[in-house]
Amino acid sequence: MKNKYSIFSLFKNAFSGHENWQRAWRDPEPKKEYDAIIVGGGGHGLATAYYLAKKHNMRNIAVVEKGWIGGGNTGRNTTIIRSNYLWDASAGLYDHALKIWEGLSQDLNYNVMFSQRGVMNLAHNLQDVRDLKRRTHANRLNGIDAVWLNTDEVKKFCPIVNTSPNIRYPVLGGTLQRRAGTARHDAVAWGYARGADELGVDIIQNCEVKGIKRNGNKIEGIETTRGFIKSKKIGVVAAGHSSVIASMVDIRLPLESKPLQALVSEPVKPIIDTVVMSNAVHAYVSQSDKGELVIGAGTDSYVSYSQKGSHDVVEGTLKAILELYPIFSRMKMLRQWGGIVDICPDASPIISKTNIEGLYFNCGWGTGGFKATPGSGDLFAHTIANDEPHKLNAAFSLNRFVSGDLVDEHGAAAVAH
Amino acid sequence: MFLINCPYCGERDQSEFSSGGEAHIERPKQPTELSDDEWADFLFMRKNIKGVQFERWNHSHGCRKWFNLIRDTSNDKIHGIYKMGEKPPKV
Amino acid sequence: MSNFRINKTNFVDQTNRISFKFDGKTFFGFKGDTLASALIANGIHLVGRSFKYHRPRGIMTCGSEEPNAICQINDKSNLTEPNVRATEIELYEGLEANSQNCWPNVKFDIGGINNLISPFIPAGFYYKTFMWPKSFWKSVYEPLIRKTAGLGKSPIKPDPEIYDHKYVHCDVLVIGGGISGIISAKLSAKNNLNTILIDDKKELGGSTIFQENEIFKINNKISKDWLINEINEIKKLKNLQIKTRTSVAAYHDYNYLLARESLSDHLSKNEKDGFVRQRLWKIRAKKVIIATGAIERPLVFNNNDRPGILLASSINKYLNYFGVTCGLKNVIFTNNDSAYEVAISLNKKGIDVKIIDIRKRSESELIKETEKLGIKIFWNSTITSTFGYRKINSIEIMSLSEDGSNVIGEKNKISCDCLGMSGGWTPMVHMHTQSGGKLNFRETDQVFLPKEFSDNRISVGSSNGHFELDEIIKLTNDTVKKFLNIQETDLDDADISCSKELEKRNIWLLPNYISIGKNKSFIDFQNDSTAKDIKLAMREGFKSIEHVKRYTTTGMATDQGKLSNMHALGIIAETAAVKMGSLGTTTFRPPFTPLTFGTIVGRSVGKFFDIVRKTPMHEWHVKNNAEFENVGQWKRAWYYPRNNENMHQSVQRESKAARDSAGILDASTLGKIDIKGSDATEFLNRVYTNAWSKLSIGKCRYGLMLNEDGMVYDDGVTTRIDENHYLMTTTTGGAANVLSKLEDYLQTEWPELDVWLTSVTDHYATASICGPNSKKILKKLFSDIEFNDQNFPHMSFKNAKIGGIDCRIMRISFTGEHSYEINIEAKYGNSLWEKCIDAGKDFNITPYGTETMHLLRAEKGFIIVGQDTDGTMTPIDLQMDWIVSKKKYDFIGKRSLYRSDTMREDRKQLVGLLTDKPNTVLEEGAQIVHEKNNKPIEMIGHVTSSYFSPNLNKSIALAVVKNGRKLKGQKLLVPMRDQTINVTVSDFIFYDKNNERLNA
Amino acid sequence: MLDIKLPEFEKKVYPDLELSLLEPSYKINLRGKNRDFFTKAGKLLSIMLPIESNTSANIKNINALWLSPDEWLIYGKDIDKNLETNLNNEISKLKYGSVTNVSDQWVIINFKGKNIFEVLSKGSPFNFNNFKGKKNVVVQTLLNHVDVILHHQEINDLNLFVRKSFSEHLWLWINDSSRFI
Repeated sequence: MKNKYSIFSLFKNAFSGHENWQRAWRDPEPKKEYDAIIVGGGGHGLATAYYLAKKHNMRNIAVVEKGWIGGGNTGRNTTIIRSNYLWDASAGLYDHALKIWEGLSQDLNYNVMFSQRGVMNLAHNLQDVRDLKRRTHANRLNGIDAVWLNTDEVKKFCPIVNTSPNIRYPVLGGTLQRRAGTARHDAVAWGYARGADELGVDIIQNCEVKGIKRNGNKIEGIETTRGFIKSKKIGVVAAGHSSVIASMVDIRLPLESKPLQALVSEPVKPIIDTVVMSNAVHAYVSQSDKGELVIGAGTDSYVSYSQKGSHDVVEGTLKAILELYPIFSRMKMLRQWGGIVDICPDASPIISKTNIEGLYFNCGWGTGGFKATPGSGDLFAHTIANDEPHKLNAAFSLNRFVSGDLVDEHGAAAVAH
Repeated sequence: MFLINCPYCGERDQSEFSSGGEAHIERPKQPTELSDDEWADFLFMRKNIKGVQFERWNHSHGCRKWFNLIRDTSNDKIHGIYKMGEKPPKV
Repeated sequence: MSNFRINKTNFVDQTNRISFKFDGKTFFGFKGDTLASALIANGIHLVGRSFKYHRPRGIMTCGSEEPNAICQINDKSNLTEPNVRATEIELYEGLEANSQNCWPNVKFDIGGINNLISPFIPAGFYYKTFMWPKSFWKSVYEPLIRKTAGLGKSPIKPDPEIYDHKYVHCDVLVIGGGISGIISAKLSAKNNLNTILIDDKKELGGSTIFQENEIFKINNKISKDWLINEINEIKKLKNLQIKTRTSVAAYHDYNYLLARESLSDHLSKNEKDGFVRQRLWKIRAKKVIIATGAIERPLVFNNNDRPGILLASSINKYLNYFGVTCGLKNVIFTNNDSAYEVAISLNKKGIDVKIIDIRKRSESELIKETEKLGIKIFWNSTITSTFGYRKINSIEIMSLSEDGSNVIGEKNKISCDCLGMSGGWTPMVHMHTQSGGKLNFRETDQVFLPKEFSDNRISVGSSNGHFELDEIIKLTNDTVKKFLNIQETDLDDADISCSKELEKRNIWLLPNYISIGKNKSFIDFQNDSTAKDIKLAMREGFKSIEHVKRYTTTGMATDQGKLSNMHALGIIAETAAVKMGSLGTTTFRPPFTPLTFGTIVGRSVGKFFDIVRKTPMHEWHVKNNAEFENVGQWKRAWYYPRNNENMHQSVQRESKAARDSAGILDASTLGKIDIKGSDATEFLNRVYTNAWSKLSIGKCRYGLMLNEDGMVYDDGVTTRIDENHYLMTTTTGGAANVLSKLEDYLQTEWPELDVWLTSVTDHYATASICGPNSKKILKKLFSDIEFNDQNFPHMSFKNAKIGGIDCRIMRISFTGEHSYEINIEAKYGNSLWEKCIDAGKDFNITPYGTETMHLLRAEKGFIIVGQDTDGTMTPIDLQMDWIVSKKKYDFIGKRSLYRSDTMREDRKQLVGLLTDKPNTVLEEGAQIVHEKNNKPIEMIGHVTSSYFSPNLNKSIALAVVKNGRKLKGQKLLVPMRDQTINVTVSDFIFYDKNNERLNA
Repeated sequence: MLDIKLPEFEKKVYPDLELSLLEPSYKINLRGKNRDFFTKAGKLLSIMLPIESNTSANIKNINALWLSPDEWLIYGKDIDKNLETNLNNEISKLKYGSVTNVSDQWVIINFKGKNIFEVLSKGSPFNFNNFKGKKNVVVQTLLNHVDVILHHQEINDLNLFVRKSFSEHLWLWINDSSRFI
């Protein structure tokens, strides 16, 4: 049994110079066989393992990660969490996640610093207004908190936004979801890892999948850099690398992996206490608990696994930032980085069985996967455990690309990211 | 920013070009003969290769010509360029 | 206040006195000083507080690696800037700087309390607590945490200064103006290569330029004198551009580099007027030579963070470059020879200095000289603690055990007012790794070095791990010769003398008798992470360097770990007893030093944020009081308020006039594509859903374009001008994309088609005149044309002349009124427009904007792609079955219309909605339901367009509704926040169903 | 009569740089690839269309710019209107290619002086190092994110083509950038 984290445990350990803390998770050797293996030790993968163990009582499972857990998009995103999506299916999925976020720190006994400081989406042209209002109405009827703000209300809610009518694309209003916000991305991976480990899940880092063994239409296990591991169920949660894993069983997915960049400024005293996103003037910004402005840039248009993007994207993003926040002109970019995001044609994810028995895919989260982490893990765990999707992820099957029943979140009013 | 050697205009900055995704996915000549799965395959399914990929680029802010480019998507190194309709060079 | 300026140098102009303020107090320095050197000259070391524990901190370095001395400059002015390094600010008259992260002031800081409770707030403590009670997180804990956030303050006023961008292309770029950079640049430029040499300091020369020790000689000149001579020579080379005060921020693929040139930050307010502040150079180099040098390492021991503790080499620079001594009683703590140069310098200037060396003994020339000068050296010793709150006043030292894992013998206290530490040197491999280069680890002195050179990128000098003068010169010369294939150079037989380091000993975490849990050995000074934190992280199972870094925040401060990353790695390696080389490094991410947002954005601010596209009639609209709508990058007249009408009133007036008599719209923004070639007709058959073969010359036809996924993509009217000549119009927003999409199909899928596309969007101005009197107006304008329905029927066109100028008249209508569009060369657009207005005077011709256009077309049930469609609507959904040819074998998107989902009968379909209360206007975007009491409530569609129609005198709306085709006449609900609106599904053509007005 | 309305760009002088409007001017877009096309075009223009990429040919008042292997821009200050008619009859009508009047599609801004490329380099990623020293060279590239065609007709004398609707914005940008070369 792990020692519980609390103010008291902190005090107790203080007197021993913090030399008696336990490992947050073990570093086990892979077993010969597991009841299920999750490929990918990001937030989604670790959450999947955690819920498989916790809710479906599967304890003999492993998470295999080619690098270090949380080292992919989990540790590279701008940590925005919201559920104000347009279509019922998406709203259901993301709000399911948001509800779990609201109790996650307590459930994991790990403070993921989920901060419900609100997310505001700005409208800059008449079609933006129509689209965002449409989305707000849909959210309201779906029981998701979302309100429309006129320009003055936008200014009131976030005074540093440039709401002058004289800018190139004036702010015509916006939507606000108060329950939305941010969380500490690393803590999410570490919290789930610690929780899963405690339930007996083996977290195996530096273990890259090299091949998938199948017998006819049945999965038999995975070849890894640490040997062959047997399992009848494989759940792939490899984000940008999903297509690479899929190619091991000659599956092609409706995905393109593209560079997504983000950056932070030097830390400054609190200046913006919410998350502001803009689609037309493409920029979104929040401020971390450390004081850094966290700024999300866009994706490049070409496929790349290099974890680098083009400078024009960063320049374009900061251009937009200075249009909306001229006071940031003398702030400095401290660090810039790139991730690899797997994007579906309809900008919605895939949480689905495949036509191979025992092989499941959770991918296509594009630029917005972090917010869904708990929900994605929970629903994927359900799909794997029951070999059947949960009603909340039924719409996100691979088959929708054949039938044409897409969940088109960018054709509609979805905000990029 | 890549430096791309347009087969018509020569070496130019990436910002003059736009990417057209995976190359050699020919539009079916007789779409109506295809099953829904085959059509979905053409429409949506991609190799999305990590490694050497054949892709389409357009010199959209230059001569507006489309051409093919061979790029290693794991490090963005360009290994070759050839015109539409030409056989890809060996890499 | 005692003056520590003890030395005259060529780099500081001691005749040019400058006054500045620090924490509100006025001080004096000289031209050539940095803020840091000026403060030290005034005896000020305490300049800031650390991030977490608020410990007093002093100036520690003299460069961009400075972790402590960061301040807010020119606070409260619109030129303020947070987190600026005192070591990089060139002093100018009137500079005001303040220490950060302390309250009420840097000497007495309440936050200092954190230092006392530090045992309770180890690395990552916040992950372990602040969870109960749940509600407290939002109300109590997080606000508390956020209070502590940040260092300096964000500016709150807009930035008055100008930032510029410039692209530059060169054969060779040399990064770093130290000795190896200067050698490289000279070789390159003399070899007729167009070369750029960049250095971040205000002049070239690196650290050699103030190197006075006689042991280091090149061709019998003291290295300093030799270098000064070289600098003077390269300044004469014509194909060498030298950029000082310029720092390379990022090294991207394909040798694309970004460098920030600082043009006026060193000038006082009145001097800088009119100057560009910073210029971002976007550099494309065929070859790059990295000569970025190395950074000295601190040593990690208990209380190694007090003010007065500096890097040894920095003490040297302050002394010999700025002429300032950091202390009067100095101690140098080192594990290598380089620090002995510092001791010798101090001693020769008559300043007291002692040396503590963790090595057992060494006999190098430098050391011999040191001993000759009678400088006391404590061999095989380490510092176990330091004392002094606001400045160091003494240290405690002990001897090291044989293997260095422990301390032994007596504690020995030494008083001092300055401690210089040198843990060896770290090559600056940032540029190499940013460009994708890999690293090797060198065991002997524990450094990471460039593993391989590519044929367009090398590293030289100490950034390539060469620390001895002879190596630097010989190897730089050889490598560059090979790189640029140069045959011989005058350095080939240079005669170089220098001291050679003979002994090495490195201990990443120096031992202590105080347990690691209880001492404070800092690694990341700004973020306050200590050796203890690293060990805690590892104990908790964080093994990867990235994990440790993130858990302890080591290396994530504004210095990006320049001083801490190696020590973190070293301690991890020592603790886990693995080879350091096997751990790999953390990734060095751009920028090398923080880059101002303004610099990255350049001139693309304010009016240059984005392009503004204007039509030929734009000025007329402005003169006539138009409000404008942004449509893509276009400015379109939105409505024309008269004597302070609001939009609604204007639109009601405009749309009434258009139906009752005549209205005129500027339609110039519509995309226009000229299509020529023998296969033009076949081409249209393939790109549009409807058939074109039967369209006769002189006729127009409406076309709908799909994506391959079957969803509506664009629409517009296309006119057959001639046998093989069509003019296609597209939506304003879609113009560019449609053209490139069509080009794509032509070039890649249908190369066999003989079709040529040319954009003529900007070539033509388009005036659209509609209304019952439009015909009369056109008659006045074109007396020679018969405007009767036989000669000029709806959906046809004529070539015409007006005032001798060719133009085209299309009789087409987007309003449902009898209507004409006149296309004329743009230069005549404004004149044509004014003629139309004149001709229309008697008919009260009324200019109307996009809003009225939207209303009129909605009355008529015409869709707007992008407003009534959203990428999920097929033509069938729009009830436009008539436009989808059943006969045609194929067209773009056809196959997708026959998928199981697209064939569903109950898809969302376009309908009309009438509110039961005719005056209630629905909100566009409002959702539609059958029944609002079921939970979950089922949304069956939404309102896409909605207006109050003055012509029908009631509210009308277009909507997409599930199974809408079958719901005509049914009652539905539109639940708003405050009320629920009752509506009835109707036909979506509200006005003139039988097109009587069109053909009138 | 209809009046001509041109962009109101009055001549501007900066250190070693002179900017002026070169309108109205006549512009024709030519598309084609077969032999007949080249011979016809050559005959009517009395110059061979340049086939070397990024080059131009000119005779008297007519310039022919290479835009792509099958596209050329013909322009000149005072070209006889019959040229277009003839090209149309001999090329378009006979299906050898296409001829399109684009006189008002583009606005020409003329640059003169040693600092031309200093200004262009502020907004264009194109490498002018060799271009600078050559006459009769052409490049299609971006300037401050706007599509432009640059025709370096004589050393330090260059015509910039920008789409009419973008021209006012780009003119402002060019003048702004010329302030601090």
